[in-house]
Amino acid sequence: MTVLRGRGIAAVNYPTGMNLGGDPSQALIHSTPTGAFMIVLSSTDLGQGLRTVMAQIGAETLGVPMETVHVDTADSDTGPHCMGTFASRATHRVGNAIIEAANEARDALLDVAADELEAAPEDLEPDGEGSIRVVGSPDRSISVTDVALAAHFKHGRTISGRGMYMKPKSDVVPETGEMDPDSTEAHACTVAEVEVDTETGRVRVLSLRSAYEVGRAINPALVQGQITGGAWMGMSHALYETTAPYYPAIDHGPTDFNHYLMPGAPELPEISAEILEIPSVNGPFGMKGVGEMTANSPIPAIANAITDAIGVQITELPITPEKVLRALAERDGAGDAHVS
Amino acid sequence: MAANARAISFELNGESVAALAKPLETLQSVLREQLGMTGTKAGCRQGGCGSCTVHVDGEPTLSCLVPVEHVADREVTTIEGLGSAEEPSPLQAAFHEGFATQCGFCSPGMIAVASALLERNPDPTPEEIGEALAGNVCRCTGIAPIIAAVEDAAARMREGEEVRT
Amino acid sequence: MVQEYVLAATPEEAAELIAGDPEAVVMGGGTTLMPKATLGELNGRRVIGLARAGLDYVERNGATRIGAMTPLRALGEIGDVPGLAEAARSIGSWPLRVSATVGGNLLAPPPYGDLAPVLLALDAEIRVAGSGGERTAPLAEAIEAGPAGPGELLLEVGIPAAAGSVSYRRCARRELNAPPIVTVAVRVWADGDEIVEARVAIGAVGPRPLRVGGAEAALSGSTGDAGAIDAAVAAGAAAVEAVDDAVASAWYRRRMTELHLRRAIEAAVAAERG
Amino acid sequence: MSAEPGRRAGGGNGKPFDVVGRTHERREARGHVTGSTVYIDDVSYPRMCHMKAVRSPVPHARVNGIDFSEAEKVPGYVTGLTADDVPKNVYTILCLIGVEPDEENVLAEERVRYVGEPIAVVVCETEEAAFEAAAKVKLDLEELPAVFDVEEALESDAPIVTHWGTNYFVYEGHHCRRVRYGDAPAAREQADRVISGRYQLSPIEHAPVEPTGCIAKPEADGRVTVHTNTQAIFFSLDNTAIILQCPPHKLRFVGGTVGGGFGGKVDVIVEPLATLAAMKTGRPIKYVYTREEEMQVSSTRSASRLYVTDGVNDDGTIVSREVTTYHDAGAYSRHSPYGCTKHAANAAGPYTIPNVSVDVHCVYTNRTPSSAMRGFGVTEASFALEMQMDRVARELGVDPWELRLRHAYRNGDDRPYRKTTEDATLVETIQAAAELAGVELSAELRAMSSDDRAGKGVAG
Repeated sequence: MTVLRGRGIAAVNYPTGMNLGGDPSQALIHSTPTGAFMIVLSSTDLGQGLRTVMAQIGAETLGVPMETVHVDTADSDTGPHCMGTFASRATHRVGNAIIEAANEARDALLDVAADELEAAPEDLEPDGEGSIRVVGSPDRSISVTDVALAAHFKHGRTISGRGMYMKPKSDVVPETGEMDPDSTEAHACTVAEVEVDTETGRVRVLSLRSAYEVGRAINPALVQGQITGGAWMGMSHALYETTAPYYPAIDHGPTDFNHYLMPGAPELPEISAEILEIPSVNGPFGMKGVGEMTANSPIPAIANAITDAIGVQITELPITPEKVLRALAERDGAGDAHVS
Repeated sequence: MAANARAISFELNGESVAALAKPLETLQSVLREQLGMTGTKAGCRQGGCGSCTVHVDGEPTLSCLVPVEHVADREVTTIEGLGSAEEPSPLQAAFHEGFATQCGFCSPGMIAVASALLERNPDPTPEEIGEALAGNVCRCTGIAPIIAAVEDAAARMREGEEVRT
Repeated sequence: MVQEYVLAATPEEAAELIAGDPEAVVMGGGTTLMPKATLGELNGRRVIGLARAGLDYVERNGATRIGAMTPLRALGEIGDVPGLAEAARSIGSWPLRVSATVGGNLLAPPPYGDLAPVLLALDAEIRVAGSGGERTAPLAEAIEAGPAGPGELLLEVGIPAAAGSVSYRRCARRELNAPPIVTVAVRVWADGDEIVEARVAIGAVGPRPLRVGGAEAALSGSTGDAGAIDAAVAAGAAAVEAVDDAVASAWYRRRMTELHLRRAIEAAVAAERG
Repeated sequence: MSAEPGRRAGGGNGKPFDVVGRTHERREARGHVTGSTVYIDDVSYPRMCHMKAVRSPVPHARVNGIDFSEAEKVPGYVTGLTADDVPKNVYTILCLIGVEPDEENVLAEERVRYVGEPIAVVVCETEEAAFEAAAKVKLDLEELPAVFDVEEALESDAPIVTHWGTNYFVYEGHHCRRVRYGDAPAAREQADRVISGRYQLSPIEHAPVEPTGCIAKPEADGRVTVHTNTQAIFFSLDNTAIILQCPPHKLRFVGGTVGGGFGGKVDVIVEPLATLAAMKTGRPIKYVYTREEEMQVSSTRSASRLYVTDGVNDDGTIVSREVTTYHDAGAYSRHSPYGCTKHAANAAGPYTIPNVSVDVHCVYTNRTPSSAMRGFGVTEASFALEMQMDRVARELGVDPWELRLRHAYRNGDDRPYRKTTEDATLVETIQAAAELAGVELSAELRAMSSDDRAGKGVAG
């Protein structure tokens, strides 16, 4: 048995958001009578952690404890419009909308607190722990709950805010392709190491080491979750997945998880990542969309590592053991052949 | 309910239950549709994703492949019987705190298999955990966080044992 | 909806029910049939179940007798029948092996049915109940004819005490829980340097598992030398009718058949030499 | 539209509270691990019926007849729907943002164009009855020649998939989406050498563990509540209202908890038919894909084919890049017109190359329609271009790190789509990856930055 080793790299960009038809999302925020904050959206959580991240952005902007901020998602009767969760856009669009809504709600909160504390609103600040205090006078403060109660039952005011973020539509100039297709771009660079068994054609991915530039990791564990899951999915796309194993023929399409192959635990490579944070100009707290990109750089990095190992490029996905064996045969028969 | 339905009784999460089942109705269907135990998921109904795994007499079992007649008078444990939000099992706590769940659809099945593993092997290697979970599909996490969570849960359970003894 | 699900309480009752209703669907562990039931494909059918028929047993008495309803999970615990536990554990996942049975695996359409090559290499026999009573047949013959016909019930697999050394190899795209591309089982027994006899069985490549007589003949009487192994591999490669499916093409299956057959023979010979 | 500048740009307001930037537990995790999170499959109503589709077994055929007579005999049969029942049966999902023409049949009319295309649906009291009834609907199909390859589909004698006579989507009068920057053919002519590659992706499946589905429930006030695992609530609601030609305020869509999406749950396939059946029968209707439907009928990622031709000088400079992409939309375009535009923008890669020409053909074939999938448009470009960069590096004998770092786009650079870059960070990302992987870059490469394009850059 001969095992060849190879290393490959790939560097990619990934746009945040989209340009078609305008790309808006809205958020509404209001306080309950006792000072909990409801963020109402029609956005969806696919498992990436949208609700958690939106609560963080809301709590940070309002200046109230995270646990008093609730996120209600995806009821068209109550939630304002959102284009949807795709195109690595949700955190960027909805996060910006929440910042706007939270600023308005916070102004209302401070206005009422100012009346209660007999101070000017601009002299007040939330302490992040459930109270509003007068800057420089730590003994003069009032709880958010008391402010909310006063707003509801004494002042007849709502503590609420409306937020909207829209990337205006960018029509493409048909002759030149001039357009503004996104809001910002995240980046990734992956270094893959592989072993190729020249008798079976099997590729073993030993490691995927990547740097991801994400603007700002609003919740580092959730970003890491996208990275680990994305690296696995990218590896899966590179080596295993297809709905048409005999493309372009449509025969023998898999219909179950046994035949739609994805790597399992024994196939897992060592996955390590460095998260860089260089704030974007327009993302909430500088963030960039990271959800989709994490699956992209592993694919060409693995393909390039296979080339490094066997000396010939295989340029059709997925790179199956059969394609590896055929490429090796062609290489040995026809020199440094390009095999697809 | 059709005339040829039959009453089947079994023990579910420690309590006796009875269900009127259609012939060859799956345990999965009886749990979800009749008994309201919707923690047992239906990801493929082909035996291929593991999201419907429950314990039958302590063995991890794909409830989409088992006619409910086969569990008559036997003990069935679902995710609801393995712990609760108030009192999560060490596995549930480890999955929660270790970010081993994203969309969450595979989690009940993963935890069902992992708990059967830890009952038999309190200190499994990552390879043994991976082998036990080979029939459970997760599309979100990349598997590694799940294996780490099972290791973490095993450690918590061993520490718990030490405290008690 | 299924018309009726009848669970036989004894092997005799099962055989009687099946013989009395050849139209009925016979169900073992359910891993193949339950997804069909879910899709309504058994609607209106009468289903005879074997789960309570007393066919879940492993008896040891020199020979090993395994009831057709023995789950693969239990087979995976049998440590001293060479290759058997290894083959059983290579199939599916742990929860699947709790439901999947020996009989079901022997009757499963390819590429499933990983037990057959090992059982063939071990000279297994099957016992079948039919309208004319019980019969016993070598597995190799039974596979040619179809292990259990309409109205018949597969009762048991018998494995004689096996001489020699066994090597089992399973090639799949993924290490665990993946459909096989090829499954190979080889048994050789030697007297000194000479291989007295050999069994070579291949599964998952084509329409049915098979014993390769030409390969066995090439090895028998040889010293397991390179020439004999080359001849055996060539015979094996010639015998298989490789098919395309979602995980491998016929081309790749043939390549892997040659490779894994060679490796299995080499391993069995090496093991027999100690 | 936005708050006053300064109160939102780049970071909330005032001083930070450290809520952002710190790990917090996933809010749903407790529900996920205890099995108490409610997904759409966990919603149930009394008298709920089940819907299943009757699908084409062949890739291209004329539909001459649909016969429900045997299906109607299945115990528990409630009703069946065909194209005649769908108020606006021909539509295109991106019509909401002005994409034309309408071309996808909600239920097939005179032709089916891919294996699995729905021709009718049946509604029954139980799910297994619905499966049986669907299997018993008899189809009279006359098979037609089919085309599965993107380039064959563009040949003059290819079977035509669309109803307008060509197998490509038209972008403002052009047969493909184009990007033109500089003069790539001329630059290639002048270049020391030309390096080309062909790159092919496979169609792949999202494979979320939770299948696509919905439950439509008629309410007493005449509205319909739809529990759905769509990734986009209003997008699904509005498209459903268009297909059903009903006022959108009659619909309420509820969801938000999705068991994995990856782009597969933005297609608006199940909701219109379930809602229509709920309106017709007055009963709650559940329509959930089987795993087989998920694998073989739901949209795939496009099987894109890319041809990349670079004009390269011996000093290691890429002076031109020409990309021709054949994006396999399958039988209907769905999100492909948008994906091709996104692809066109990114088809030269994250590199500054002075002359770029991109043609992206959105091609119809008799394959399962492709649509959005995690990264679509860009994944294809990244795969092809990063293999191409290695090909260039190998042919020139240049270090692949150096080739990428030298060409990585900088702040102040124009992208081929004529947008000036203001927050590039690729150089820093590559440098960080090299360090993580233990690769020693030269001092010159380490000194590079996204702001080092002297004389051109905007201040960092």
